[in-house]
Amino acid sequence: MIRVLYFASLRDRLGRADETLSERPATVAELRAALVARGGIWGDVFADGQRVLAAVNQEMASAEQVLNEGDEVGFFPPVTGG
Amino acid sequence: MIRVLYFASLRDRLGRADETLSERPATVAELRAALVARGGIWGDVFADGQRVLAAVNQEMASAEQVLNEGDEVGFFPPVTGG
Amino acid sequence: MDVEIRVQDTPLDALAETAPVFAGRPSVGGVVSFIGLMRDINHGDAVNSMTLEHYPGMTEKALAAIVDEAGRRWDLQGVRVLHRVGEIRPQDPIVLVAVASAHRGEAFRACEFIIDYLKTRAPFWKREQTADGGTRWVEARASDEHAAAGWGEP
Amino acid sequence: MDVEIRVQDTPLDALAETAPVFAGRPSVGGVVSFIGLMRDINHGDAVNSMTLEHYPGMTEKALAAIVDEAGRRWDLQGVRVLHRVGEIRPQDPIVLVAVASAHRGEAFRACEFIIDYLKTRAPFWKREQTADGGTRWVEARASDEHAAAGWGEP
Repeated sequence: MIRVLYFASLRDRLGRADETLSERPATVAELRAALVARGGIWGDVFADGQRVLAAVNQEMASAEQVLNEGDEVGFFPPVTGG
Repeated sequence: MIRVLYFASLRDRLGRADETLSERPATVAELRAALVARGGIWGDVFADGQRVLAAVNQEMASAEQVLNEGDEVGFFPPVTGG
Repeated sequence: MDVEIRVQDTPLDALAETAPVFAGRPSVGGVVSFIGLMRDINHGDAVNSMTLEHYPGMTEKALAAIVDEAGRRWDLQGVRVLHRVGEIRPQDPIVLVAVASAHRGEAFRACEFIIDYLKTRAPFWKREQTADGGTRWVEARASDEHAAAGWGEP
Repeated sequence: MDVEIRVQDTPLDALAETAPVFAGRPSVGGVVSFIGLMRDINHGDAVNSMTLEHYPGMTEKALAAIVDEAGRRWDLQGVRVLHRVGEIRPQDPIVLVAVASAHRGEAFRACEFIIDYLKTRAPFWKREQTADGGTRWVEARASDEHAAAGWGEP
């Protein structure tokens, strides 16, 4: 089981702020592929070439990062603070 | 006639804050040489190799700068503000 | 190195908040601060207000990691990083980065490093309300990526 | 570019004095400021107080020339340079350099340029009163010359 959070323009476009997945993909890249496979707006938002950043347990993560049971994964667009 | 001002450690060492010279040396370097020629502490303070800065009419000046009638020349050590 | 990091949804008094980085510390010789302010115009459009969203929990971790890295690179006596979230208006301070050091060069380097990294690594997002009543998410700027890349990998 | 330069023998409220560089200017996106503070120790000796002397008339000209040069090199909206003279005590602000710009990189460059040049070109001199009752003129530092030289000739 992993928890997935969506922020800013991603959340607006997906119409969802968070969800809990019972399946656990092996890596961030596999999670992203599973989201693309939902089709529709999910395919658009997470398609290859779309600049989506990921954090695992609140730290920036690469696509290759391995996911463990209970992990929190956040997806978001490039940041614009400061 | 030129007016000469001495600041900070130079003023303390020379025991003089300012003076008016009736003779007008042609350049800053010539003025400095005239001061060295006074001997004693003047020779020490203005000797070649002593780091003394000069301003003419309140702007930083090189040794070669030409002096004109009525100029104000300031001599001082390297600055330490800020 | 004394560090304070804060994310707040209340007004940020950037000048008053700078004082603790040096007050009562007579070994501090220089303080460099950066205040980021909301402008009333962006890409040529008048902007009435802005909403700053963040990723609670991650934000504080990301800022702490950036400040830690600055403390490894330079000899610092105090660092404060304060950031607004929620709705803000033109001229409101968005962020304060204040760095105290014995020597000014280190304070300048560290302050700019922190804001450059914050702009590309800390999970904040801005949404603008324009004068015509619309809203839009602010796009990240390539110049910010470029500035952060100039410091090399942490 | 709005410029204010001031030399004063009264206490310098460095934080409050930073406000005018951005207050009421909604096109300012970033403010970088440097505050130089008196330390209670120098070269290992406790310092009780310090007297700042300057060359009245030349000081203001020198600071104006430095700020003008910064305005030629970078796109700035406001600059304030305020400097104490007279007797000061540890923790007293000695100098404030505050720079406002639309973009932070220009504000950082200009602020550091101004303080680096001030430290080598503006006619101020510090005399320390040490804890043992003695006084001594502060020596110029080679590191300041080096920092100013890094910006090239104006």
